[in-house]
Amino acid sequence: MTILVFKILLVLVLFLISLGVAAYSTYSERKVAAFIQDRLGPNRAGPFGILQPIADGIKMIMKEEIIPLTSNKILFVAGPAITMITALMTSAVIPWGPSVTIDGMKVPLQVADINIGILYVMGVVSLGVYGIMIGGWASNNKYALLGAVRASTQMISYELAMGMSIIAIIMTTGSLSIGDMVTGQHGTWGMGWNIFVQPLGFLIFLICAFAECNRTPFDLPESETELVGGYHTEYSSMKLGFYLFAEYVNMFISSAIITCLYFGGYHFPFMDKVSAIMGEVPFAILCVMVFFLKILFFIFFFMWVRWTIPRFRFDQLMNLGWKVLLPLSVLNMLATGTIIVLNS
Amino acid sequence: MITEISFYSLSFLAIVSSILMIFHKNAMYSVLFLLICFFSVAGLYVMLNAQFLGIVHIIVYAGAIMVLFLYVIMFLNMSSPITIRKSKLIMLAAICTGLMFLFVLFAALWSVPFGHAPQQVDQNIGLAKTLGKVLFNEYLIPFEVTSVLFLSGMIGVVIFNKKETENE
Amino acid sequence: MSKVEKTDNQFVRESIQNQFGPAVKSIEESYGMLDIVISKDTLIPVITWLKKTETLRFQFLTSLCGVHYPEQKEFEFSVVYHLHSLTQNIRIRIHIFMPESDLKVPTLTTLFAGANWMERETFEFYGIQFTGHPDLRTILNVEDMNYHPLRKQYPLVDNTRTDKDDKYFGR
Amino acid sequence: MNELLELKDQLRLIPLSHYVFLCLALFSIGMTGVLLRRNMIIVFLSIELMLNSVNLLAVAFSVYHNDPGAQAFVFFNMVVAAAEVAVGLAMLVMIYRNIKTIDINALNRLKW
Amino acid sequence: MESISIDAIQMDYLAILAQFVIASGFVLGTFFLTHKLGPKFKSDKKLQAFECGLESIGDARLPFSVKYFLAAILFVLFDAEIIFFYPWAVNFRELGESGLLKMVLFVSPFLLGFYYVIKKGALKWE
Amino acid sequence: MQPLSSRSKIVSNKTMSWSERLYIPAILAGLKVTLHHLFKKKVTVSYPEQTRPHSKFYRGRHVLKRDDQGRENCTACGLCAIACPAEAITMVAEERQKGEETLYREEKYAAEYNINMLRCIFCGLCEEACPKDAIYLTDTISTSGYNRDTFLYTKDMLLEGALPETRIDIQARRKGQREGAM
Amino acid sequence: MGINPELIPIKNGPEMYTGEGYGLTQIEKVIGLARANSIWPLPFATSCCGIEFMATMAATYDLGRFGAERLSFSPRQADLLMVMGTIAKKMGPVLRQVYIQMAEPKWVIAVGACASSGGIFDTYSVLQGIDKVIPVDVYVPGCPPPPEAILDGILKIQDLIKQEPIRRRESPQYKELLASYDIQ
Amino acid sequence: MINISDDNFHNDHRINGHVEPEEDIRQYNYLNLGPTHPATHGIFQNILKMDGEIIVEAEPTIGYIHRAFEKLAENRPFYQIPTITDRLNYCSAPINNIGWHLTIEKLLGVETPKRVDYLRVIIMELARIADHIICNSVIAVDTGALTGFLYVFQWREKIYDIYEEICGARLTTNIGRIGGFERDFNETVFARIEHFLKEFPAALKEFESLVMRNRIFMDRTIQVGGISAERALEYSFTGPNLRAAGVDYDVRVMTPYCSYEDFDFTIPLGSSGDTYDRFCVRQEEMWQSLSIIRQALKNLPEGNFHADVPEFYLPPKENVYNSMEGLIWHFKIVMGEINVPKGQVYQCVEGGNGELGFYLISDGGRQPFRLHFRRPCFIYYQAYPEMIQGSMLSDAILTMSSMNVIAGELDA
Ligand code: SF4
Ligand code: SF4
Ligand code: SF4
Repeated sequence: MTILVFKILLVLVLFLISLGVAAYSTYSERKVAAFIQDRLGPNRAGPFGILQPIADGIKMIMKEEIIPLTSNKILFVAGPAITMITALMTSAVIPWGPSVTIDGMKVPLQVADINIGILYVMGVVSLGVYGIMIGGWASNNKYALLGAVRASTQMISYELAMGMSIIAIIMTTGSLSIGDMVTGQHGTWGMGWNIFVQPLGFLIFLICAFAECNRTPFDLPESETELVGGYHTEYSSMKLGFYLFAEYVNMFISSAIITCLYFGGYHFPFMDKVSAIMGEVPFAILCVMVFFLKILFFIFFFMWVRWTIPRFRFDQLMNLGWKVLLPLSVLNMLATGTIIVLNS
Repeated sequence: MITEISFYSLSFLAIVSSILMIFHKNAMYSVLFLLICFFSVAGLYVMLNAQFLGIVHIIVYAGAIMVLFLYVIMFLNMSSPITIRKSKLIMLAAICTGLMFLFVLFAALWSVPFGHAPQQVDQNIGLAKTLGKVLFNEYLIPFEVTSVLFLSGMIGVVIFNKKETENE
Repeated sequence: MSKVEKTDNQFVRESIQNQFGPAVKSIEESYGMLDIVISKDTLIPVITWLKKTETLRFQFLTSLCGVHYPEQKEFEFSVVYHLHSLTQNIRIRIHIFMPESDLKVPTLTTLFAGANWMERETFEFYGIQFTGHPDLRTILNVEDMNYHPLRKQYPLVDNTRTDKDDKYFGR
Repeated sequence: MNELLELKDQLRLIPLSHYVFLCLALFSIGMTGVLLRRNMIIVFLSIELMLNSVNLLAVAFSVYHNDPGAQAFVFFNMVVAAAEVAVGLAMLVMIYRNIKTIDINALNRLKW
Repeated sequence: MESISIDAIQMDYLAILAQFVIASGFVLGTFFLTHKLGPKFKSDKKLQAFECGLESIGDARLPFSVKYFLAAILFVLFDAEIIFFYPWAVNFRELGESGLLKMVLFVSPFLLGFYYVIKKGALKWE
Repeated sequence: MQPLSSRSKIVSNKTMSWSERLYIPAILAGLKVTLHHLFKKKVTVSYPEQTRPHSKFYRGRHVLKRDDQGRENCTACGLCAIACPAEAITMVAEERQKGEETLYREEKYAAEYNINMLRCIFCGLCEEACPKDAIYLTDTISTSGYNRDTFLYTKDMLLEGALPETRIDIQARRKGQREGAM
Repeated sequence: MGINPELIPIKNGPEMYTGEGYGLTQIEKVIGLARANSIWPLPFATSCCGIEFMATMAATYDLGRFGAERLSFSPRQADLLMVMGTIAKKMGPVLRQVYIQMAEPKWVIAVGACASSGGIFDTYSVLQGIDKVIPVDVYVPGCPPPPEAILDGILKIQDLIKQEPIRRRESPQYKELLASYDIQ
Repeated sequence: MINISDDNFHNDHRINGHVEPEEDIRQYNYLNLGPTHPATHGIFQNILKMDGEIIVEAEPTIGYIHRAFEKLAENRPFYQIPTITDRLNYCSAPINNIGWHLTIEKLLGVETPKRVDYLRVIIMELARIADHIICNSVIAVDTGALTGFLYVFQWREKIYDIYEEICGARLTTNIGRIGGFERDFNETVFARIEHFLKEFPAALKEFESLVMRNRIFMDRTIQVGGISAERALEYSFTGPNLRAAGVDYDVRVMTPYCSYEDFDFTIPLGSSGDTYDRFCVRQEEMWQSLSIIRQALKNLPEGNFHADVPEFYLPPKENVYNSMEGLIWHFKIVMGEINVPKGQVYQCVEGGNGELGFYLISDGGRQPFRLHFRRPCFIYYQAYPEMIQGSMLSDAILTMSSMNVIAGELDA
């Protein structure tokens, strides 16, 4: 039972961390953008503008909520809710650190070490489409509908390549559990990261992650210059907030998953030696920190890319997804298979 | 305790949402209710320790098939709304038929002994690994044939689409 | 296209006079550009000829605008065409005049795609009707604008309107 | 606290017949939907529901009878259902675009 | 793969449930809060759909391109197909060479179909 | 179309080399550029704490000048109002009374002199038109406000202080103007 | 029908907020601060002033410092309608519609001579100031106003926001103000 | 008269003046792009009839900021007209300004000293750079690359600084006077120009490296919104848009003004008139402008900064204060009582967007009798529906921004 309590505690902590990281991602996005663009960025709300996300949050909560007359009210509310909930659900299967002993039992620092972890991620991600589709459709606005259709088509298209690129990882690991995948990357001195064996897979996965998060260069559905606000054109107050926020939560989770799948999760070089001289809990904390460092790097990378490159046109995006990434990922899978067979 | 609560609430959810699904006017809501129903069913799969099937169920049904339904609804958009309903009589008849069917089967199966839970349960039965083994050994032929099915599906879809554009 | 020798205003003047004779009401040169006045019936033939003739090739319609001369009775309105021969690098100006009672001019949209909006604008400003224009509507102002603002009798400011507060004006 | 039970105890708590009746109920609801509605989409959804109830039943039997084969069967069922829906909906859209309705009765009137 | 104790599994799903409850609680709570806190000022014009400051022309829910729909259909087909890969990948090491062969056999019609789809221009957006 | 001149050249190259086709090199090059800027000194001027120095000819808020003895220069000749394309200037002229010589330099003066700052387009034509060295634009920006009425700057608001310390220095501007013509 | 501008009271600056219940509670202050620091502008940039707005957004002046770099073109999401440039009569209804569709609380800033008063365009086709069709909170003079002036306008708006009582938008005075613009 | 009636909306299915058939309304999607759409940087509205993502037909509606320039010009004395022309194409106001002054100088027969010409060339080329900076960076923004915009915009800011030092304003500069400039360029101006010439190329390179050879950008722009040379001429295209289509028409070369014949520069050309061509042409024009400015600075003649025409050029203030003659001229000029010949002139300059023409009819009064602006934007924007037909929504937006339609110029 203590374990259950521990897990629920973990859920709570994770929930708060997700929100916190996402909130500060919005802030750092603005800061990174500003710095890349030779500007200062928000610096008036609190020292260095550190209270900016809080100000945004309060403002959003205090804003009038508008539900257009012609919209389907329930669905209109359901859209952002689904988006946000699915965004917050994915973190369950991510192993945040090595196991700790609780109640005499080795418990991984993971909400749910289910043996289908990666499929769980895929499942939840595939549900994310609903939030956008329903929201865009319910708005009864042309831009919103167009944005929603674009967004969902894009998301489902890149889901395919994403699923395919994961298969190569599953083949090497032989398990669907993310925990196993991470431990499988321990290698010598904690450096057996999958990125070294699966560079192509990583690239595909990375691109798909960008597309699934609707980030530049795949931010078409909400590209302002074309569709005003895309699928969330009609949304105001916290409903809009959730749509925007979910993007950042997704970014956080995507970074975590990329790290888990390809960058060894919480592993770091010479971790065995370190663990030998450290207590279990400090070591776990160190691992979690390493993990977060990697995640932060990817979040930064997401932003860095966003503020550098142009975005695709819809047809180009679809071509990339279907005609380049999908065949490439099949190829990657078969090549991985061949290599494994040849090696054994 | 938890087991019973989960089972009965999931079953309840499944039944209620599926009933709502067939009665709701708006097809969009029907899809969403069916979605809820599918989630409950997935929950039942998990309860049966068929985790892999449960998640596949979600990925395939919720993540793909239902999305497609949404597309269709958005696509057709009911610009001619389907307000015409069947006559009351036929509706009543339909419901009666359904109930009768349920009743008959219920009655027929009420006393059938389905046997008790086995003493020893293979806990690996629901795992992807087990399933894979079965799939790739015993069911290899159907497996390969599915591929052809998909191929024909693709061709069919493309042909439909072609007709479509030619008609325009 | 064969290279034609460079022509000058003189050449243009002569050839147009030779070609159309009396239809050309006057040709003057001011500030280095020929001002050709023709009657509006000959507009289309003249411009077609100017555009098509190999030695001239005025194939570029630089601009088209209307003018209102309220005190020139019977010739109150005028449409001015600036044509440009890119190959010869000569510009000419063609004027046509008409009385207020007969504001009909053949359209140039058949010759220059770009004339479309210019004519719409001229129509809107002066009320000159371009016969044969595919879509002669107001273009800049609200659709229910009921007068032609650039005619001289209308003031710049619409004095009947109420959205102006003289308190804020220096006058 | 022993609310967390092992699988076999769990299975003992919920008899197989409960699963059977649940599936039965779902199946009849699906059938009623097919009979009841004229909107082809809903009819389609009802069919999916029926398919699902069968799947659930198969899984239940497979677990209670310790046979992984049934699960492989369900697996096939699901993916084939996907193919079926894909083609079916493509047809449905085509029908809609031709006759501008998805009323199932309208099909009767059509001379194919 | 070692067998996991059942308790842990149940617990894992319970934890996921807990996460779901917390997440939806948060979301719905916030909605409720904004609903209560924000000013309300409704009028017909305000609640019209936004279309660049003009009134909307026609119904917003108009048919969009059949291409999107086609992509969705293909997605369903492919997604179902990918599902087959998972059990295969998990068992890959045991299946070895024959597994690879089986998969190649499975994939080839798939690729063939894919090639056909592309060839027929079903994924052409222009 | 035959070439019209001999100095043209085609500048758009639309064929992509294979490395350009790969997306990645160009993206990496872009990333390098942005990374470089990430650590560059920021160009932002933190207005209102910092201000950018305006040129001495900057055309901002107006000032009505006084002469060395603190008398108003303006003689209400109205040239500025005529020159103003926005018709932003109004004035009421009045004859100077006896005993007011210390206040007004010329025989006539502007009893009222209003500039509607909301209409003014800061074109500087009034400054140019003034024959009496009376109106200048300064290099301070004209501030915003909440009420349209407050933008009707009256003479008191425009006039510089009478004391020498409170004078607004437009000397540079005066000198700078047409220095070449001298 | 068109509104009769004579009936429109010219709004009296920030005093109108100080009238009822002056003295903000602590919560109101916090909310005011939050709102003031998270202004999402809707740039209604029609002409030249829009270019200066670009300059204000750009690196040298960086509107982002005030937390206002997130432009939102959908009126639902915007807090501040920045009207920059000439508003012709043809545009009037559009501007009004956009204003009406904005979610409360909303503020309006008229940037530049044209938006504020018509500027030099005292002509048959130009609206002589947008306060004829929508209420304006802050006017920024200039043609175009330099970025500093636009920032000054934003600062003024921030002051206004900080002072606004939380219930102002439901007060009868506010309703009256809107009603005077024929906006229910 | 003020028309804020609420039924002033364009709310039926109308394209090109005719109501769309019922069949089409069912089949196509009618999307309204603008007026307050982020892509319509200025304000214009497009009703797009779309089949999915493909644009079948488009109808632009313009006039949302119609300011009646031509009527206004008939009511303003000559020396106030620059305040109007500055607001035509506000991205490159000095070119308009100088263009107008060339027109009036032609009418008045004012000969400007070489130095004035050269200084004007410097200003105009700076303005051209400023204009192209906006256009090209906005293209980049519309493809999603915002950062490049902010990089080059800093340099626009530097151009503003130069203007400010010359005339005291940034955007709507009112920079010229009849016969020359208001004041001579001082040391700071030249220092700033030198600095600009030195540093800007690096920034421009950087901007190019962000987008120009990036495949995403190239894919977005190549074959998008193209127009053939023939059609472009039919539509009376000029400027970069015409050159992108492959016609080397440049007013600076064809009809040199302001001593442009003294400078050596090439006319950049595109091949098929698509968005990428337009982008490249503008990009190259900036390089050419830089070179022109360098040449002008190098060969800058000594001399006066204004023509010696006391009847049109305001006398120095000291003369006004101290000499009767100066005062009289001053009054005459400000009151607009100078003698203007009757006549008609047409003067064109190569504006940021193409041939910017001024057709001035003078009846000898203090105001123009008629002043018609040949506004390149207005003329070529009508080709827009044709250019985007059959392309996608995103293309339409890029086409629009790459045409650099300036609303002030479009709507007059
Ligand atoms: S400010 Fe100068 S121009 Fe204006 S009225 Fe006074 S003296 Fe005359
Ligand atoms: S600066 Fe120009 S607009 Fe302003 S008052 Fe002076 S002349 Fe009038
Ligand atoms: S105020 Fe001046 S700069 Fe601004 S839009 Fe009007 S004319 Fe242009």
